[in-house]
Amino acid sequence: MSFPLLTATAALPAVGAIATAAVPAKQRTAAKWLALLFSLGTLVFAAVIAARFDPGGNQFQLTESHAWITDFGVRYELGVDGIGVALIALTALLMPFVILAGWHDADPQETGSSRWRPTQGFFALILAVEAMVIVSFEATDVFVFYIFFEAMLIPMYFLIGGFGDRAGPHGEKEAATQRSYAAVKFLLYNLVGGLIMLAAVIGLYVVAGNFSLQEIVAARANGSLHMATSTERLLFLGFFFAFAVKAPLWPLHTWLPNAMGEATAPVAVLITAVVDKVGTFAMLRFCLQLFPNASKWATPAILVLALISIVYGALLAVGQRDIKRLVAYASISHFGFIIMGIFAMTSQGQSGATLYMVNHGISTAALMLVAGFLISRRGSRLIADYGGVQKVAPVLAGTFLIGGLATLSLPGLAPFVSEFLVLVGTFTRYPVIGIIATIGIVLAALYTLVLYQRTMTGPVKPSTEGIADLRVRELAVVVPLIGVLIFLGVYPKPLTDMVNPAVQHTLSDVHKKDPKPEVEAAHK
Amino acid sequence: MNPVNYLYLAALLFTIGAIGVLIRRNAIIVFMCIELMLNACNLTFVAFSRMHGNLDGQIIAFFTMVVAAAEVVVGLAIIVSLFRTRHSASVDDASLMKL
Amino acid sequence: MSSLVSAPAVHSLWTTAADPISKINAPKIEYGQLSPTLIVIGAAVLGVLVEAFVPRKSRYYVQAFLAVVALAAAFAAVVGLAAGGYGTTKAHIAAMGAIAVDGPALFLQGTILLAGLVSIFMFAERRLDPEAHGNRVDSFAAQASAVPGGDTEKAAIKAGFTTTEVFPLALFAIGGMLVFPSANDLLTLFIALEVFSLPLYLLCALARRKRLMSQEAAVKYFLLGAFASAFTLFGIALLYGYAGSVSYATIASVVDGSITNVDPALADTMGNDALLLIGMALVGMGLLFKVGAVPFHMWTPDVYQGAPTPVTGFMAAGTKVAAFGALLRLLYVVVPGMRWDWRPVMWAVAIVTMLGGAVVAITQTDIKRLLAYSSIAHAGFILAGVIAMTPDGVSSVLFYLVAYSFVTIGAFAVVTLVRDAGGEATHLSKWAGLGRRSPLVAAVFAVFLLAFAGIPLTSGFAGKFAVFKAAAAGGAGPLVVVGVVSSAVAAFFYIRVIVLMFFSEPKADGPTVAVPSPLTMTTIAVGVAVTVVLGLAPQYFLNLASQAGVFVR
Amino acid sequence: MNTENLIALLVAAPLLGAAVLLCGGRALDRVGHLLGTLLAAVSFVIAVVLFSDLVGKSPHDRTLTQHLFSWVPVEGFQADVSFQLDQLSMTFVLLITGVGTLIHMYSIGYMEHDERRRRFFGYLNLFLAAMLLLVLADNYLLLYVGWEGVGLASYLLIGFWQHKPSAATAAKKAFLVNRVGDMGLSIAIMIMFSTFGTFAFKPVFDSVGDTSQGKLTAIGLTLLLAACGKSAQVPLQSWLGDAMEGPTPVSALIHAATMVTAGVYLIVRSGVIFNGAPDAQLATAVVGAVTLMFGAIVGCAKDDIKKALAGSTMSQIGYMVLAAGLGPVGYVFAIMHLVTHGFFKAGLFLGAGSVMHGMNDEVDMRRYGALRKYMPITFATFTLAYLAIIGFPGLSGFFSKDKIIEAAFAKGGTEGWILGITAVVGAAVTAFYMTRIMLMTFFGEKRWVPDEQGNEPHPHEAPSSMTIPMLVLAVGSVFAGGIFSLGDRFLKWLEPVTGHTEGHSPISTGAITGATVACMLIGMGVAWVMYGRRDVPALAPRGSLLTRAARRDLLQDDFNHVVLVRGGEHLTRSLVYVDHTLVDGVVNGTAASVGGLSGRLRKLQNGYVRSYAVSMFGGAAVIIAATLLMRAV
Repeated sequence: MSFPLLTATAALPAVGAIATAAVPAKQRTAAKWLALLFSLGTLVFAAVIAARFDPGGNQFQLTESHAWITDFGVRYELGVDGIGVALIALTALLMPFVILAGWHDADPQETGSSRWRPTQGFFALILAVEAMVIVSFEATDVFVFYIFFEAMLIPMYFLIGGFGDRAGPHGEKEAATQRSYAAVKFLLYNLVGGLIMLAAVIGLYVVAGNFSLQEIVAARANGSLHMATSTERLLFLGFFFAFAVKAPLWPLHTWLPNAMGEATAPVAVLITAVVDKVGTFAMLRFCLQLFPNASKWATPAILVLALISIVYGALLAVGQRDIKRLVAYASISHFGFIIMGIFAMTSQGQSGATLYMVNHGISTAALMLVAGFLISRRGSRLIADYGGVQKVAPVLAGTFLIGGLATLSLPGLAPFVSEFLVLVGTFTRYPVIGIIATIGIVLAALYTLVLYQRTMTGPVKPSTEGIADLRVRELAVVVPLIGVLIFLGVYPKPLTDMVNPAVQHTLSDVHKKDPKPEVEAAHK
Repeated sequence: MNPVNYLYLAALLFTIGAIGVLIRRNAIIVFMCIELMLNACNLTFVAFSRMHGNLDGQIIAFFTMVVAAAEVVVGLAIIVSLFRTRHSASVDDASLMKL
Repeated sequence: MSSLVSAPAVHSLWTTAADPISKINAPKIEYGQLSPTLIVIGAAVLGVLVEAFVPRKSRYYVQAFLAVVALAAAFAAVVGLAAGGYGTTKAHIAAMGAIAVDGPALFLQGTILLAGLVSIFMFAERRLDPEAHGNRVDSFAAQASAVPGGDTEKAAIKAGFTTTEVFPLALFAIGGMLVFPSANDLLTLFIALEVFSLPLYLLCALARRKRLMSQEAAVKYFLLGAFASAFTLFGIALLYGYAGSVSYATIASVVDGSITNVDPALADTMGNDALLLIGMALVGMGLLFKVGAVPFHMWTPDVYQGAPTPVTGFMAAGTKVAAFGALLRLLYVVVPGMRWDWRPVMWAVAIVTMLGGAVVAITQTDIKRLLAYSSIAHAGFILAGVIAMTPDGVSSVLFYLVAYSFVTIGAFAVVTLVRDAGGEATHLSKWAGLGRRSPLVAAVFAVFLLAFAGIPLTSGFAGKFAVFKAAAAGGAGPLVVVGVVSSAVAAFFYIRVIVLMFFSEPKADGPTVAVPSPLTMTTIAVGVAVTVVLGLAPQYFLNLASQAGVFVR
Repeated sequence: MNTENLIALLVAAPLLGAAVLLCGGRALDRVGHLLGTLLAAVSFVIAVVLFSDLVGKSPHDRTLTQHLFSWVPVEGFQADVSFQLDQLSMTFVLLITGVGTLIHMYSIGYMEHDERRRRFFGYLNLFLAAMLLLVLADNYLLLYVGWEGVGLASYLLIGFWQHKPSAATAAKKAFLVNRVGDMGLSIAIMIMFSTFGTFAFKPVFDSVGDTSQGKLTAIGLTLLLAACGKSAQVPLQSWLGDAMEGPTPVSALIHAATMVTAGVYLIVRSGVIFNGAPDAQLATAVVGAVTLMFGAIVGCAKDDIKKALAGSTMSQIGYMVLAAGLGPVGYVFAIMHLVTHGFFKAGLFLGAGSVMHGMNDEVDMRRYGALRKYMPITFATFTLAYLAIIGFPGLSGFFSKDKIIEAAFAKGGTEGWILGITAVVGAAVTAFYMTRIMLMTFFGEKRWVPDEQGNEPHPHEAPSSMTIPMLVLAVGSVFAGGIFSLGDRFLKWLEPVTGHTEGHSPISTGAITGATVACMLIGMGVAWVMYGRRDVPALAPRGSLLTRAARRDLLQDDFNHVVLVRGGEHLTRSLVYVDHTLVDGVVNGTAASVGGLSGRLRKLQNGYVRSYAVSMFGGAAVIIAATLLMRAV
């Protein structure tokens, strides 16, 4: 039995979390560096996974399988397909930047009792989340996935509720209440989703007798496992509901703006760029593969919801006064695209959706983190408090603009590729929906450019005069992200090559084929 | 006479006891009502024992008496200590804890 | 007229009575297999003697030592029996059919003994309260009989009296609890019920602080408990009338009609289903009262709040385990034949219990009451497993009981630590910002709360999953859905406490966290350990439970 | 070496420049502008090399292709980064790099005093790269990249003086309106993919024959929408006027010579598709005709010299689109007019820029006058360009525009007449507003006044770095047309790509030419009467209804503002409300109601033992009853 690479990749940040938490109260900086080190280590492991993964090989690779809770039919089964690798890479890639960006977010301003160690806690929690996210990307056992899918909520909850931009619009006290409201809202939404999924998970056990994705899919394929249509639909809905809350899909989205608004920028990135991806990922891996027929049955409704998310999220983004909430609603719109791509059931759509998960993660990270730097300087999230920043902090403004352009998926930057793939993929099967979705492109330009114009351009406001340009640490966060954005925009091939086979597997499980072009083009 | 009637009587006593528990305020009396219910049970046991023609019922009745006695000991101890502190044995006064 | 009674029956009375003494053959008692119970009861009796003869100064140590040793020995005995195969192959009915020695019995006895052991540690804790007149004090009244605040009490405190009777009382209670789930006839059941209830009534009354509430709790518990046991007894009487015997086996065989040679003269009673149904309902009610199921739950919050916290923890864990054990045996051994009659009713009870407990808990403001309502909700979850009526159901319930009891004791142990001038600071508002003041304690409590909420990687989740799985497999799907919904509701108030502890600013006059002796530390540590282990690697215990999942007939 | 590999360099050179200049930091401030200009020049040289190479080949294999790498391969969806250089692209490449280089040079002088000059040149290079990518792409998706790239560059350059809110707004507006157009392009690509399974030029064009006309019409119309966005055609023209907020060289290069003509390129490039979709063609022609009148009218009313010229740009592009809408008859002339227009319109803008340069950036022509004395070179070049644009016989504009008008008539039928006459009238109006500009700027007596800071403008000729480009462009605007039409050189050059059919107009070409020239003269005359004989009032007279409408871009902006902006604001506001009260409210409501229920149930726990006993008793009763009932039923 070879070296358990997947387990190690997940275990490393977990160990890091414990180590960081154990650092004495006084050695804050040590804790920070420790956390950074562990996240970088994880990145290395993730790179190894990507390297060891052979796109041409079987669907799941680097698999590990050990008995865990035989009474529940649960095996500790890990394995990655192209999609999993892509998302693990994304997670591992973003973490160091998240940590670096949050370097000072958790420095306690009141030197309270020596036992209260917010800094250590902050970074430990981030690493804990990373560990759990990675496991849920690796799990090929529904139960294992579920466990971490749920457990993830707890550290996230403390990150949202425990740390935030200190100066809210109405002072610290109000900010604290807002924060805990946001945290509770986040937790309850996702917990309810999770518990409903729990019912479905149990149902699945009753029907299938075990939780192994591959076994169930195989059993369904060779007809040895039969699910009644109604059962399959109920189970599908149970699963999908949880993922739709996580993703989030309209109308289950309202926790996201609160959470992202109140949390510090790095945590907001953690939510939208990493944790929420588990939801969309799970739709692709579990909903479609476990319940192909039900998925097809539900597709029209889901596509409509996704479409609503796209337009609705974008419109609300336009209407926001708060930078972070704006980004949050933008994300809702983007998740609409992702879900649309997944349920379009075409290779373009699903590859596009997968790429979209990665690209959206990076682009949002870039935009949100720069926004965070801006907010940390001025201590306000309100767009109205800014203006003419580009004059005093050109680099900040420039990076912010690039982040924005990525968000509106400008060709040449990574998100364009994925967004276009999703649109094309949807169009080939559902032309009308595809066309309506393109409205999203225009609206995206609208909210991004309005945001940029109001904050960065125009005459310098007295309130923004003092703002300093990006520091080295902050540049170290932003520049690499932008680099990745450009690279993946110009040369996404490595990514697509990794994802395509996985998507083909999924599609074949769902028994769907790409619609053929009506005219076979001359060169084929 | 028909032993079944004893059953009816027992049931009646039991119900009276239960009603008493529900309506009386004085802890002691409430407690006595409970004793009444226990005795109703005894009567039932004996009656059935008679009807079935085996002794189990009668023996159980003895056990019940012992238990009842033990209950009296414990119960009175508690009620008395409550009475000492509150100078009232009304169960309605003892309602600090609610909601 | 007596003509209705058949002559032979009457004659039989005479003959039985008239038989010469020589014919009595001594009952055969398997002392070895009853050793756990005997050890505990014996120790309890010894404890009484200790009260009588050992000088007051050293009583505390002797009693504590005695109790601990007895429980440890009893547990060792249980393990020995289990290892000896009495849980599985050699399972049979001992003591002339009075007591069953089988898997569930041993498993639950083991659980009760361990729970009792860690609770005894809390009983023995003497570091939390500030010393009175230079001698350490535990959480029990100096002199229960003395009027609160009266001179006698002051004198007692000055003299450094302590109510060391709590140890023998606890032992008696545990003894009763040990018999309760293994009782194999209704009489034993009733006796055991009283044996473990009566000491508990007393223990409730013995709080050192807030004695008024303590006594009130005792009165309520006592009156309602007695009331309930009266119903139980009446039910037993009716069942006796129905089957002509109180032994489970006989009743069962009458229920499934394997005994047909009914004396025509008794046709109107023997095998009369009305008697059976009413009797079962009444006995069942008595047990449901003990597990705290709606609508027989109303004593729970008051008693949990008023009783001394160590007692609350002990009672919350022990009573539930014992009562559910008895309930399982009753339903699985005596009346499996008539499940179609009681199952719908139990469904209803389970549903209202789950929802009721969760919903009412939302607006609670006292941590002990909160935990009380949560225990009601959990009773509902366990009932869902009981209803499954499959071996899987039994083992899942057994597992859940282990998980739950240690979480509960641990949680109450933490409650004992958070104190202010008036003793334990149980009002939730006082817990605000605890996470800031002492993160460790808050974190531990958070772990327990998450376990209650059934968050994955805690024992709570494993247990909940087990019972729901069993229920769903047993065809109680809707029950699972209700359970899930009420878990969602329940999650809300557990989260509320966590929010309070971590995200709200500490109050200036907030409570302090007492540093306990190793005793309470052990209790809490065990609680955390069990919670985590059962959460991460439940397999071993699930195996244990599923091996122990079969009742002997 | 084989020349294909040079194609990538065309794009690479300016791209490198952009990268270096934008990331370079202050270190490069001193040499930045030179570097930028140099790289532009480099790609021009490469273009010339390639051109000579193409000319060397036989007309029908004058197509060079270069495959760089596979960009987005997803099953059937194969997007490559590969270039195709044929006569059409070549024409554009020369125009872009040539004019581009000139304007780089010009900017050196024009932006001299701007501390962010380095960045300006970075943006200019970025634009060149994107524009070249646009015309060199061999598939629509890559074209789309260039398409949006130029949009970005134009956004950055319009908003170059970001501290001016007006500039920032204009930039945003330009980008947004273009995005609407881009929707069209992306939908077009989607339809292509779902129809042909590809979106590369060659395979698509080859298989046009096998698909339905409906599909082709759909593609055509969506492409037209895209073209409208980029080329500021009605109804998406509104951004061009505001775009004049950008520095003048930008207006010259992007919003006159090159970028705005991308729409025409797109249509001509997709000629095969349009040929298969007559309805789309007609739509195109109509859009062109409408815009050429629209722009002309707007041009007549503006007092801001750049906005007036912007109006004229609109209308000239209208001509091109009209021509492109006429099909093979017009493609070549559309491109030809595009090129000549590139020369003289750039010349005009640079002239305007030079004027502003001398006048402290004053743009109101009513504050000019008599400038011919002060800036002779500018005057000379401006005049030549002016004559060219109004189609003065013998100059560039004459040849190209005349051909378009003929082609319009040649369409035949009523449409032919309407389009033709519109075109002719358009010529007249063009003559009018251009003459107006001439007169107001260079003739009459001086009307300028001190600006707010009170410093009197001292009109002076621009530095040579600015005048030289103007001279070059002037030469171009004089001779280009002639050279092109000498022996139909241009026609023969492009025909292999665009195809060409000779149009047969109902009336003789001579008559048309005569009419056109006559109209032109009338236009000039009227302008002379209105602005030459009387002197121009320093404050604009209220003017006729039409004039006032025209000043406001024929109320198009007002329409946008009321319908789109206001409506949008209301929509978003109400949605925000809905999200907060409805979507969120439902959830919070449920939570609240559960809480309320809890509060009510709580009351049952009233602390009285007896009531607890009652609940037990009742419970027992119910259970017994239930059990018995179970048995009964």
